[in-house]
Amino acid sequence: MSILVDKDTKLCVSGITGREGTFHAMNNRKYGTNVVAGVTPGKQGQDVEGVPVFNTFHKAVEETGANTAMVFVPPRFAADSILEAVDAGIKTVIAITEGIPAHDELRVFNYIRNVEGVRLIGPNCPGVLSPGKANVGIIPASFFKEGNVGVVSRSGTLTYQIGNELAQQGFGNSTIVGIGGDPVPGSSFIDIIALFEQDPETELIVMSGEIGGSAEEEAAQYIKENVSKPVVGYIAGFTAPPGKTMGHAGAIVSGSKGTAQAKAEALEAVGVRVGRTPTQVSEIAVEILGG
Amino acid sequence: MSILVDKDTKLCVSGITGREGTFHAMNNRKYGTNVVAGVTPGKQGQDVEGVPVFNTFHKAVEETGANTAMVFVPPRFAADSILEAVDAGIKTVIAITEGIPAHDELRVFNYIRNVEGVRLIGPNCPGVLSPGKANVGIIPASFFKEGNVGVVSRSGTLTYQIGNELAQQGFGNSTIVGIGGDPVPGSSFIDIIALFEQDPETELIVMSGEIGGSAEEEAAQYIKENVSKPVVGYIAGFTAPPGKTMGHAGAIVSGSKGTAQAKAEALEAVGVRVGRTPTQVSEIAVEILGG
Amino acid sequence: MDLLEYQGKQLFARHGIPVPSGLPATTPDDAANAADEIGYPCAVKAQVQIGGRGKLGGIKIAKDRNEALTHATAILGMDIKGLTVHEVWIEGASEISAEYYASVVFDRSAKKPFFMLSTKGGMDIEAVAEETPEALATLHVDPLLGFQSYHGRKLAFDAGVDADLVRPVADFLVKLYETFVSEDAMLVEVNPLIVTPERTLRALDAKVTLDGNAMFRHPDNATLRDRSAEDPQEVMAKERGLTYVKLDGDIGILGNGAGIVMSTLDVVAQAGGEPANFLDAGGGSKAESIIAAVEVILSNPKVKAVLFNIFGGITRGDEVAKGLVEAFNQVKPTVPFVIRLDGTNADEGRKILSDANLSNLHVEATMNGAAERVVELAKSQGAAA
Amino acid sequence: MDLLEYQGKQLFARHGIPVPSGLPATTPDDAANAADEIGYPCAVKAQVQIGGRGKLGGIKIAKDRNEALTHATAILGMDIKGLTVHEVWIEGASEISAEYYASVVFDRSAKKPFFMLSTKGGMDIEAVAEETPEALATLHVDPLLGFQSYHGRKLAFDAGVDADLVRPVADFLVKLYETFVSEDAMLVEVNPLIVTPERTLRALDAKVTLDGNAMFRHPDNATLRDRSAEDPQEVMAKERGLTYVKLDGDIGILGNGAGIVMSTLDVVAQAGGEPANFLDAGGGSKAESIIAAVEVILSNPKVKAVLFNIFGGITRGDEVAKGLVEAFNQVKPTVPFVIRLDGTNADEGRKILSDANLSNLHVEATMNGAAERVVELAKSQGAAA
Repeated sequence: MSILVDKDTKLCVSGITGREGTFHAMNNRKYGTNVVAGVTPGKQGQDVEGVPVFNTFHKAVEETGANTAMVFVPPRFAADSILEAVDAGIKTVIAITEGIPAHDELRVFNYIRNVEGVRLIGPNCPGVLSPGKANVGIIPASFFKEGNVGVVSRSGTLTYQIGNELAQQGFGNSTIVGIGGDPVPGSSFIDIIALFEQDPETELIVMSGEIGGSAEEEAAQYIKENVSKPVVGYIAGFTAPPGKTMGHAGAIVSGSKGTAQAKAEALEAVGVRVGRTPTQVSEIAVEILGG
Repeated sequence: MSILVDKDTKLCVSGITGREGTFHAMNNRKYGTNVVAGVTPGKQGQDVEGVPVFNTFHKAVEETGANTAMVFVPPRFAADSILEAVDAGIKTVIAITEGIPAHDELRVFNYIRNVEGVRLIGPNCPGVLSPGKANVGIIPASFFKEGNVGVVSRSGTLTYQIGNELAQQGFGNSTIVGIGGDPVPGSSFIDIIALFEQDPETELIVMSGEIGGSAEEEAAQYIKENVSKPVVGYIAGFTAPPGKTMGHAGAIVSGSKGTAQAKAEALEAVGVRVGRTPTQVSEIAVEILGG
Repeated sequence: MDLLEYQGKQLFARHGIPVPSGLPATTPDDAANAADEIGYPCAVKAQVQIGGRGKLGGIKIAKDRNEALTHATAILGMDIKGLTVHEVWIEGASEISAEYYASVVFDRSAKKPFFMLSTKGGMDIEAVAEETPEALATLHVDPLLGFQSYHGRKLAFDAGVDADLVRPVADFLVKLYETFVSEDAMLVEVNPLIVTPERTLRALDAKVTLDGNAMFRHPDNATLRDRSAEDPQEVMAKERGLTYVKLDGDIGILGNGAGIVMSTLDVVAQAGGEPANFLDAGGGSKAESIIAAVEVILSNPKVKAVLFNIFGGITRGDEVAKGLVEAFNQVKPTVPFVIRLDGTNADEGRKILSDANLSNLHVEATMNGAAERVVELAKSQGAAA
Repeated sequence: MDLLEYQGKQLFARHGIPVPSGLPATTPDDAANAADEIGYPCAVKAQVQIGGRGKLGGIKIAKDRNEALTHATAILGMDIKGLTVHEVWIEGASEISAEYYASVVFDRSAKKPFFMLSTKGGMDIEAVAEETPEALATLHVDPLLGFQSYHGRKLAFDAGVDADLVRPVADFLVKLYETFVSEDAMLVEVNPLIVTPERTLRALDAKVTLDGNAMFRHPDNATLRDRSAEDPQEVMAKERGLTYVKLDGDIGILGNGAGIVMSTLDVVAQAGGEPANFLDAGGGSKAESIIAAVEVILSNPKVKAVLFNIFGGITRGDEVAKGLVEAFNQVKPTVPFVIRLDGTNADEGRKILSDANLSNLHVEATMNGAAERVVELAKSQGAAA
């Protein structure tokens, strides 16, 4: 097993006819993901290397049974595309787009939290990879193999870095989930950790956080109360100066709360071991699971 | 037992310091309803014949444990008052106010349908009476006594008429619910019938509908699939000319659907006997329950 | 409140919905002057809230001032399905290459705004729904989320709108929704929504129903009137805060609450009578409104007998009785009245009536009994008349 | 994007929030002319996005033109906590009978807008929260439902606002929320929100942070700038589409993605080095942006060594390598570079680098190894310098 994406995934890509959209959709298909459709308004009837394009998500779902969406459209159209996918009945929406206005994210999130069974990953995230099963997004899949470590991370490249460190120690991954670093992510650490807790294949959970916000502190509380599997943490941004924006909107230190130190302490207080470098994370994993 | 209001009701009245608000709040209290608080912004610290007044619903709930709200404020303030009551944690809101803008009702309804456990009765309704237990609203309680017939009606005075006909046949009522005739009622026939179905005291359900909309047709479908107790129907408006507004916004006949005839037929098709006059309703009740 | 076509178009224009330019007129001369200003050819359109006016001669094209004058003279004052034309709307004639249909209504069942879009415009939408359902696209909008871009695209694609018009139609629908929400409308309908030879969109007709309960937010709209639909009795009732609908029969009806009035109409009809009106005196009816109601009911010369059916909740029986006594004193009705009085303070009310000892007033104990009595009285009056 | 006080006030004024009238000025003469226009007494206020400017001499009251000139001369160009004052704002002095505090921020955790209102204005709100929490009222707003009247009343009553001001404060908060939403703000803060002796409200200060991602909806706002906070390197980076933050150390850092850059800073610090900057070249970094990034990093004269840490996803290692080779050709750096290249097309990238045979470029296999190497190189450079 794995979480979110697997062999049952039927992917519909919004923005498939764009340059990046085509590239990554084809890349995902090459990996083995079942890419069944694309959506680009006005281009119904065309296809992208054999993947049929539809005007609307509704039509795509009707014709192909798509159950997962990847959103790759420019930021000003992304919120609309996510809502369209949800309205069309898609339950797993993975939004890669970076730079969506925060108020758009706020509206999308507060709307879909009332829609039964829908899960949004991202926006501004690298996607979800279940090695050997399916890759939805831009994670460079060739560096990862099947295994028992679940990874959830706010940062894209840091995800690869940590995944790679684990791989060098011989670990594979059940699923790697980038939840994105935006102010209002569709899924939080807690949401994904809860899925890993339920996933029989996952034996160790690695969470990679960063400065800003309080998602890591909330995750610590959740882990204490609900998680039986071992969790290893990593926090980026010990050296970041307070009050400076670091690219991710999420990476703003506000007062004492939100610092890397506070987050690491919150996790350690509930028994989560926190690596100080990506390499240390993999070393801790060896200690927990054996080499 | 009974539904919606009973001896556990702790009522907070919004608009209690208005003339009508005071009159009916005191009337309800005289009947035995536990009126614990009132809300009028700026009048905290005052009392209305011993009932303490608060600035906000939140304060009223905090201080008195109010669990039910009656909204009696003018139409332009009513939607806000309903939302405030819900935000303060009140689960049963009974809105008497007539003349609330339809778009306000639309927003209120679509908001509270996502708030767990909240039930709105009305607006533009006479309220809810559980004879012998509690009266919340403007139903003239002295005409009704405890018993086993549950009544739900879109129209206020028609509710009294039908309740009175039943009383003359010796029947009492578990609860009498006026759901109101506005375009977007907080509770539908279906919602109330479902409660009566679960209520051990109710042995017969009387529903009184009228022309316009499709609430009665939907109720018929629901009854067929979900209701084991006998239901007697009544529909007003056989003589109403099509296309004319009859006071209630609900009473607009649109095409063939929504006529009294169509509604009566829909109910009869699922085995609900429909009285052609209020008197007939009580006669049918006698046949079903025995005189 | 139903708006006239031109009032609806003015509302549309406020929200950026393209409409032909035009001017209203209430006399043939004003119409001809308006036509001069608009230019020729122009359409002279009867302003009545009823479908099918075109076929009945309510819309004519004028090529010059003379024709504008002739058409306006013919149309002003004409009767269209019972409505008198008091105003015409003069607008530039539009060239039409396609006719669409678009509307937003209040769906009571789903409790959401409901959109309809069709590429078969210019005809009855119910017929379209029946005959070519594939040309009719529909969807609901969550009122908290509002109208999203994809809603517009989906409607346009589903209805089969021409590819070049998908985006303009979607933009049009955004504005239609904005009008619906910000004007507190219960219905906005554009039929036909035309496509011009230049491939632009234009609302050639406008049907708008506003929510009377929301008029406090729209003082401008509150002043709009549709004189064509104004029955003198209904105007009189409205001014007095009563809900009155004129019907064809001879038995005047009054009750407190729409439901009980409708039920009373039914019971009177079952007893073989024909109601002359629907009159809801409302909850809490006071003496003054009872007097006003009696005046309104009796202003209809067809009325041969009157039935009051009161079951008091907020309404107090003694207040109704006082009002009725006072009305008898002031109006001195010549037709018989039947009253059935129940509910709050009914005993006091019945005592007031019995003390007043009014001739021609009959008190009945039940609704059915009162209905039978009033039918009987109306019939005997009819025989007498 | 953080706005200056006066930019925030202009935004407020657009939404009907009462602010003192004022004028911005960049020279003492302009300031004096502005003061003449505003009238005396007036306040001369340094425009920098940092708290406590009053205590540091950044706000002065002028009684006449002479004083205005003197104060503006003193304030313009002054350094306030590392920020240079390029502009002053001249506004009419306000009489104050009470100071409140009001703000709306984005709550990431609840994922809803969050309101704070306090009757203890004019001081640090965190101190209020700690010392007199009963004077601080807070609540969340559902962004789909929007700000309701009761929200305003509840905040005002809970914060203990004077009875006569409950309604005005609630109205003020409505406008504050409208500003927050319609301007796509991440924060709007008014401290102090003053009560004048005439019992009216006025925003005496304004702190507004706008969402850079939403600027396409606000072309007017996109032109606003805060020159006081502009570091020349940061301006240069911004113009080239790079996210760059200057730090105090001597090791230039570049990575692809904010997370890996932050992690790189940490690893360098752990290896005993001091980063000179944060630079995120972003996903999909192309050759041109690598060249631009090298220029930005090296424009900081403190930099003694540079570390590139790349783990390619969208970013392709060959593109990064090509960019770096080209940058070496164009910029001819005199400080050593360390690069760690992994991920997509990393092998191709490493081949390009090795073929180019650049002196002063060190390729490392791991992030930790690269960090140690660059620290060592910076230290040896330091000794050499």
